[in-house]
Amino acid sequence: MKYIDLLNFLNPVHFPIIAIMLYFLGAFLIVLFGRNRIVRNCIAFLATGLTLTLLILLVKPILIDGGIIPYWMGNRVPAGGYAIGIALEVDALSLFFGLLVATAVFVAILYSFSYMSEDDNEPQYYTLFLMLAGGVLGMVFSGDLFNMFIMVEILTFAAVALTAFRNRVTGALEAAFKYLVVGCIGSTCILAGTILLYQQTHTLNLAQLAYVIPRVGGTNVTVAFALLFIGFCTKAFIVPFHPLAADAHGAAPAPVSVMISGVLTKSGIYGIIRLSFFLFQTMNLGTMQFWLVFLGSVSMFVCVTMALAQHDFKRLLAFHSISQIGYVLTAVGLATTLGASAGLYHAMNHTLFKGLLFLTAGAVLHETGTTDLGKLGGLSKKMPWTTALFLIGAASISGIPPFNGFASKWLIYQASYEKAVETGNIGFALVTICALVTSTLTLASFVKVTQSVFFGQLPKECENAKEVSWGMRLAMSILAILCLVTGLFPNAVQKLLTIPAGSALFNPNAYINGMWQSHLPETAAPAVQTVGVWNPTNWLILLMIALLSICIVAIASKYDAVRENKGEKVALKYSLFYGGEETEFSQVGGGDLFWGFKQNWRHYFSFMHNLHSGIVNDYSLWAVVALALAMVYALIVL
Amino acid sequence: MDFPFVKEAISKLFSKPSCEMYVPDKTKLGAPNYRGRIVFHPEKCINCMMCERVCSGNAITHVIEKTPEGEDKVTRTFYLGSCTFCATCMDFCGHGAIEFTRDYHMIATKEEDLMVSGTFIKKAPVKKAPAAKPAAPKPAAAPAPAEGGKVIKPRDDGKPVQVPSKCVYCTICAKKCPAGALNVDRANKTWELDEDLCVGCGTCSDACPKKAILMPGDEPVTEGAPAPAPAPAPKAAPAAAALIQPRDDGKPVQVPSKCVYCTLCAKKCPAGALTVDRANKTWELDEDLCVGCGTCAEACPKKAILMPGDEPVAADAPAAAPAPKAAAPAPAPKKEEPAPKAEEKPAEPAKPVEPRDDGRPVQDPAKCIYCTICARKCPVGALTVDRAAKTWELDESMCIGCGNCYEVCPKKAILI
Amino acid sequence: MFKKLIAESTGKSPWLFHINAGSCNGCDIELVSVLTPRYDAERLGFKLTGSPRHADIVVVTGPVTQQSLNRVLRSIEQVPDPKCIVTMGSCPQSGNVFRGSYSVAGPLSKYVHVDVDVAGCTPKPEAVIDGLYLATQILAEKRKEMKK
Amino acid sequence: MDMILNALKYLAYVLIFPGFLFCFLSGLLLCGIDRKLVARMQKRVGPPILQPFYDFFKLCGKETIVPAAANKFMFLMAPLLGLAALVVLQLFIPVFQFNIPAFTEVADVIVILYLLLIPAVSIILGGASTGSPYAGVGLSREMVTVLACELPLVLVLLSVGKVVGASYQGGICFSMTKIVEYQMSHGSLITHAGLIPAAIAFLLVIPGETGNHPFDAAEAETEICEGMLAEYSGAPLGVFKLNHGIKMLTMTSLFVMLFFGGLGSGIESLVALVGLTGTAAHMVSVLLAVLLLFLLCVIVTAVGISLVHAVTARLKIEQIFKYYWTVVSGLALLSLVLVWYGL
Amino acid sequence: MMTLNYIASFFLIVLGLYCIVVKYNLVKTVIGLSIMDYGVNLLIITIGYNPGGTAPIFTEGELQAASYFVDPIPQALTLTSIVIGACVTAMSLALVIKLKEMYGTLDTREIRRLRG
Repeated sequence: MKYIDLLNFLNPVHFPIIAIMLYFLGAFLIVLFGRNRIVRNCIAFLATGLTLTLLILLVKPILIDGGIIPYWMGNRVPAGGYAIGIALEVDALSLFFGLLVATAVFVAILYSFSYMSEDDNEPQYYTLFLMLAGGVLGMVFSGDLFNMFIMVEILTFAAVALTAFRNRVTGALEAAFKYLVVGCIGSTCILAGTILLYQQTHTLNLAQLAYVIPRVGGTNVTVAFALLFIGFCTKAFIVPFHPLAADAHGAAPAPVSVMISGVLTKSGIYGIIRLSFFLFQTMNLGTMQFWLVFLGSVSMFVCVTMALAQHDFKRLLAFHSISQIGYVLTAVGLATTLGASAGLYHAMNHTLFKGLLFLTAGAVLHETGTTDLGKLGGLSKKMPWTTALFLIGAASISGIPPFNGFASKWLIYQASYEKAVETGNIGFALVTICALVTSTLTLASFVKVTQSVFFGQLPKECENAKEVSWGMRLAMSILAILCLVTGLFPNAVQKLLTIPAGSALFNPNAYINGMWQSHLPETAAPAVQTVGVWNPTNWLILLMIALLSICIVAIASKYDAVRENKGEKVALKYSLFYGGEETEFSQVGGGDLFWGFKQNWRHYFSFMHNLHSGIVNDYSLWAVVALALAMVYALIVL
Repeated sequence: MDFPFVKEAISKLFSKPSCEMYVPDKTKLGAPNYRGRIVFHPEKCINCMMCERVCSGNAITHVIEKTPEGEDKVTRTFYLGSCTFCATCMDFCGHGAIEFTRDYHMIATKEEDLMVSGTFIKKAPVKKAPAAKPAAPKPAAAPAPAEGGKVIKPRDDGKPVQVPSKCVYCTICAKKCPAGALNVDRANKTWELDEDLCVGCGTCSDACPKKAILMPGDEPVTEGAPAPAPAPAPKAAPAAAALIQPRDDGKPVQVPSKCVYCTLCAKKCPAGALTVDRANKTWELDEDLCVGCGTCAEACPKKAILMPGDEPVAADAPAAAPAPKAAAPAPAPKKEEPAPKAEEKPAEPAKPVEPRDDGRPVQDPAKCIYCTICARKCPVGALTVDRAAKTWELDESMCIGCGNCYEVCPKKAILI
Repeated sequence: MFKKLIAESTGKSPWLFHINAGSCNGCDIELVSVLTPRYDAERLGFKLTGSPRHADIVVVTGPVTQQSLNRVLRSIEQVPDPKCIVTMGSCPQSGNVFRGSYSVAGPLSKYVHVDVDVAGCTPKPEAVIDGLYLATQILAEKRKEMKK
Repeated sequence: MDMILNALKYLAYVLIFPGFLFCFLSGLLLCGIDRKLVARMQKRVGPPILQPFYDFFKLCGKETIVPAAANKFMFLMAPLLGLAALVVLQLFIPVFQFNIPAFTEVADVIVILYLLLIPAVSIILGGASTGSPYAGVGLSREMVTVLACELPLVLVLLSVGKVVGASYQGGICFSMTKIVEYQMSHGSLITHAGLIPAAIAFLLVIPGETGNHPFDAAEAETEICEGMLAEYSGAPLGVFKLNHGIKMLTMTSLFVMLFFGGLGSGIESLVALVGLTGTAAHMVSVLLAVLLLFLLCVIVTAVGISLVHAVTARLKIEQIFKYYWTVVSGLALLSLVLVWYGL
Repeated sequence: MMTLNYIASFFLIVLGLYCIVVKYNLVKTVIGLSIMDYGVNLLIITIGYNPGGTAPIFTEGELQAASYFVDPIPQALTLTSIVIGACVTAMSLALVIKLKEMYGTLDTREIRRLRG
């Protein structure tokens, strides 16, 4: 139709579709030429790297200038008020999530190069991996509800297949099957919701839906909302779908875990945000805020307590993943600009630190062959890099300043408490308290991991462990540096990324306008203002000054004049004190820690343990009950 | 959760601390009767080894060197680092050569600091015995045995000699002998000394109720003389018709009017020949078992047992007449006088001592014989008894009111 | 100045680590009684610690049984220098009444250098304070030697 | 030139006055006073007040043994990290109206709450790096104690934020400076009826947060050999003991600033009354303020730490948790509800 | 007639869910998923159906404003959905085979190594 100018590819308008296609193309090419290892790695690297570059190039026009890029496949611009073609629309929110996806995928691919090198069926792995990435990116950029459904299905299949990829691992198949069943219930919900919306509005275009739905209404729409909401909750593994995530993470290879927690759950969150802020614009209703905040708070609390009771490294991380998603949902559900930007900030941080943690878990699994906390210990001497990187990740997720987890959590506290004071509703204050306590519980469970895996005593089985290869370390280091950077410059991050993205939530008309070139009145989101003060850079400088000066004083006074064990054999003096006993293996870790806490909560813990029965029927039942509840709630309040 | 003691803590904050502001001080001594650093008096030691034998911690050792003169130079060492401070050695030492002081400062940086030792030269048997000590008394003692037949002299090698005429074969000496060197058969009336075992400590001599064992330094005794006792007998005879006469077969006789049936005699009897029933007020002597050692008479607090040689006593009334000869006549007769009708009842002290109501003991001075048993048995060392000065003191701050003293007092002179 | 402060302080804050090497508990109780309000050794800076790594003075009670010998030696070895070893009561000095038993590994001085013996069975609390006081002086001297 | 002078000034702040030297002296002194008070309450004479100094210097003179199983860098750095974090934390707490804006405006109460975790984390890391099983048990208990203290602390801070925020835009206020400012004009927060339970709760949290008796299950020397410190010796141990002292100072001065921040309002007028003006007046009033703060800290220590220490026996770890999450949190929650509904 | 379709699709979806929730056999669970899928497909087709409409296939010029035909979009969606449904069935059956190999059973109550 149109003369294709090669240079035209450099127009940012094409970047989104190129980005998505790069992933799928890469997947396709690897099937064809993936036999050779180098070719395979090059293709994967190029596909992910180029995508990331393209998305970074989009930051300027979209996030900073506030533009919106619509893209009609095949240049099928809507005619007659109906959009028939397939559309992409990239606004600040989409791009924000897209960036997260691209970063996580890039790092995970880097990590996979060495991590997966000992597995067979490597080409299939990369194919599935890139399919998953493309699915998520496509879902995030899609301007079309049905395309979102298709992408959700693609990513669900890819995720299921990747979960079962190492099918000799205990529980991999089981987890995949459970995920498939409940995930399909969720997908079916999305499809049913989509079609109900279509029946009412006769369109599938998101922008058009966003324009039409508030003006149509009706029972069908309400039911559709509930169906879509539950469908996206399944993808985000919000309670009551969290056992699926736990099972899947436990069995999947580490980079896949990064994808599931850092990317796949984000797609669910994206869906929920798109649904409730744009399509239905329900988020100014107090009842819907309550619904989201309630779900988020329950998720963050239930999952963190579940995590405390776990004795498998990856399973524990999986529960934490959902707990952090609970934070995101809570913050977004507050429906204030501060809350939304805090939530998105936390979503970003979650991708970074959770990815880092899963990668370190993978490194441990790679070297020792197990992730059971009871069988590990004392790896810090064998794997100092991994330990340091893990500590950064753990500090980030537990909200230890100056890492990124603190910055976003702190904003969430501010946002929720501000909301509480604003509305005079003490319930939101309880959310603040819940969030703060959850944060400490998170710290507790990471102390447990630190002690059980990296410190404590080295068991015999782990003596052959050594530091992982440079490739893996590089991947982890990238994430660690990002954790630190995003934590140290929260203002810059907010200004550059989260506030534009967060403001987009409150300006659905801009989304509609961007797609349709219509001229609906746009509402500028209220400016973000925080009442608290926190300046991590200043604090860090102070800490560094203090630390340095203390170190200088210490070194001057021969603080480092220590006695160390020389030679291979451990002299009596340098052996550990076991109450006088000879060195013996008495690692304290795993489920033995935090008895004092668990003792007080034992009924709760045993109840939760029985609840998570591991039977797929039970989980399906939860899904059905959640669906029913959501429908009833939606019908009552909407 | 509650916080008890808050009030107490605040009040204590403003009161004087109850600390003993102890700083290391060499001059401080332990509590009375504290058994601290051992002091050894080598000059008193006779090297009987009793202490070494009874020491549970093997803390006592000795080294014997031969001096050029052929004497034994004995060095006895007490290693305080091994001592349990049980004082058994002190109790067993017949000569008071071991003393426990109240000095508790037994701090040492070297092992030698904890050694207490003393050196003495054991009297060589051949030379010393005749030369030094017995020489003097011998002339004085000489006249007595001259009258009798066979004179039994103490041996000069430091070992005991039996005086058969005095010996009642009560076996006490054999029982007491630390070395087990004596073998006494009561039935056959034999007394044998194992010369190899005997260490010449003199315990047997000290223990003998009849003074029938001679040690070096004792006066020789003339065999056959039936003790100087019988002589006074006729002197007492005319005093009253109903007199209770001592038996002449060497066995004891009870004076019912004096007897309080305290069973002390029965307890003390080495041969177990006495059966005393306090309830029924009976006093029976098994004639076959009795060895006539006289322990019962000595033990009797009321002097209600007559032995050969004692003066006869009026059966019904405690005679004032025998006063001049009675051993301790002073308090008893005076109190008995106003109540002559109380035939069977033993004398009660006129001025009864009331027991204290705080559970602590009270001494009955009338009964107390200052034997110090109570002081020794006191677990906390609260009692100080001085036999010589006849004082009995109770440290009330230390006394815990356990009643041990009451139980051990042979005279029931302590009231609780 | 720093060195001077250290030298000043060494004798003023002796921390004790107590090892029971098969003791009858008599000495153990007396050692605790040293810390009670009546004697209050804390006013001299004494403090009972739980780990040999913190200790300056190791107080050993009991006759050092075979079972405890290695454990005692290991614990003593783990005490950082300057350290001072104090035997409390007769048992660790000689074995006392348990001497010669098949289960007693003999006096402690056979294995390590003992700095101070506090004799007694059990020693009076005052005597314990005496001994510990002497130990602190030894400690200060040892610290001086260590510097050289 | 100006910049260099400024830099030197701030360095002096960090190293000398509200910073390292001040923390070192007053922290250890507070520790000594606490020990003395406890001893006196138990009718003992107690150690000399300078005893913590003796302890610290003695430990500096001792040999530092690094166990063969330990991670040396972590082992040695953990105490220093904790110390630095505490010193910086102390910079954030204003001394009545006198604060160094560059520092106190860096952080608010919630941040302080989180910064308080760093010393705990440092001791946990240090202990864990040795691999000792005692450290394992100890860190588990330490973590549970931190967890136990967190809930009441959060509730207290939220109540304070609500009360103070009433006079500021946004309705909540967590800034330390503003909280003190508010008290200068409205009177100390302790006079606010709704906050009295919160003050009591905070007072009860202090010993738990500092790991003092009876909430010292984490460092129970008789059962788990001082837990995380079991393998520490020499100077690092001394630094940990110093950290403990500084943490006491931090917690008590935080308490003073939160609830008695208004007491310092008279200082400046008092100094003016004497007739001093200019720099001299400022110096004198700062000195007075510091003295007043320290005095109040001592009183808080006496009531909140020493008295509690003297009259209780060590709690088991699950009792600590239960106690904080029921009794103390209940008090704090009561306060929040009272404050919420306008008392 | 349309109402019957709606009722049938609702019945199929509920039947599928019932099957998934209640039946403890893996194969039956897969059957339940398929039934649910068919229910949704039926729903889509029904929504797109206009009674009396012609097939939406027109050549150039045939299409007029008055043309009455069935909505083609839901039909396209249904095709996609059927394909996806087939994928689901294929994939889950593959997993069922592997599960049977590994666990030796098809009972969901025994396939629960991951729990708690």
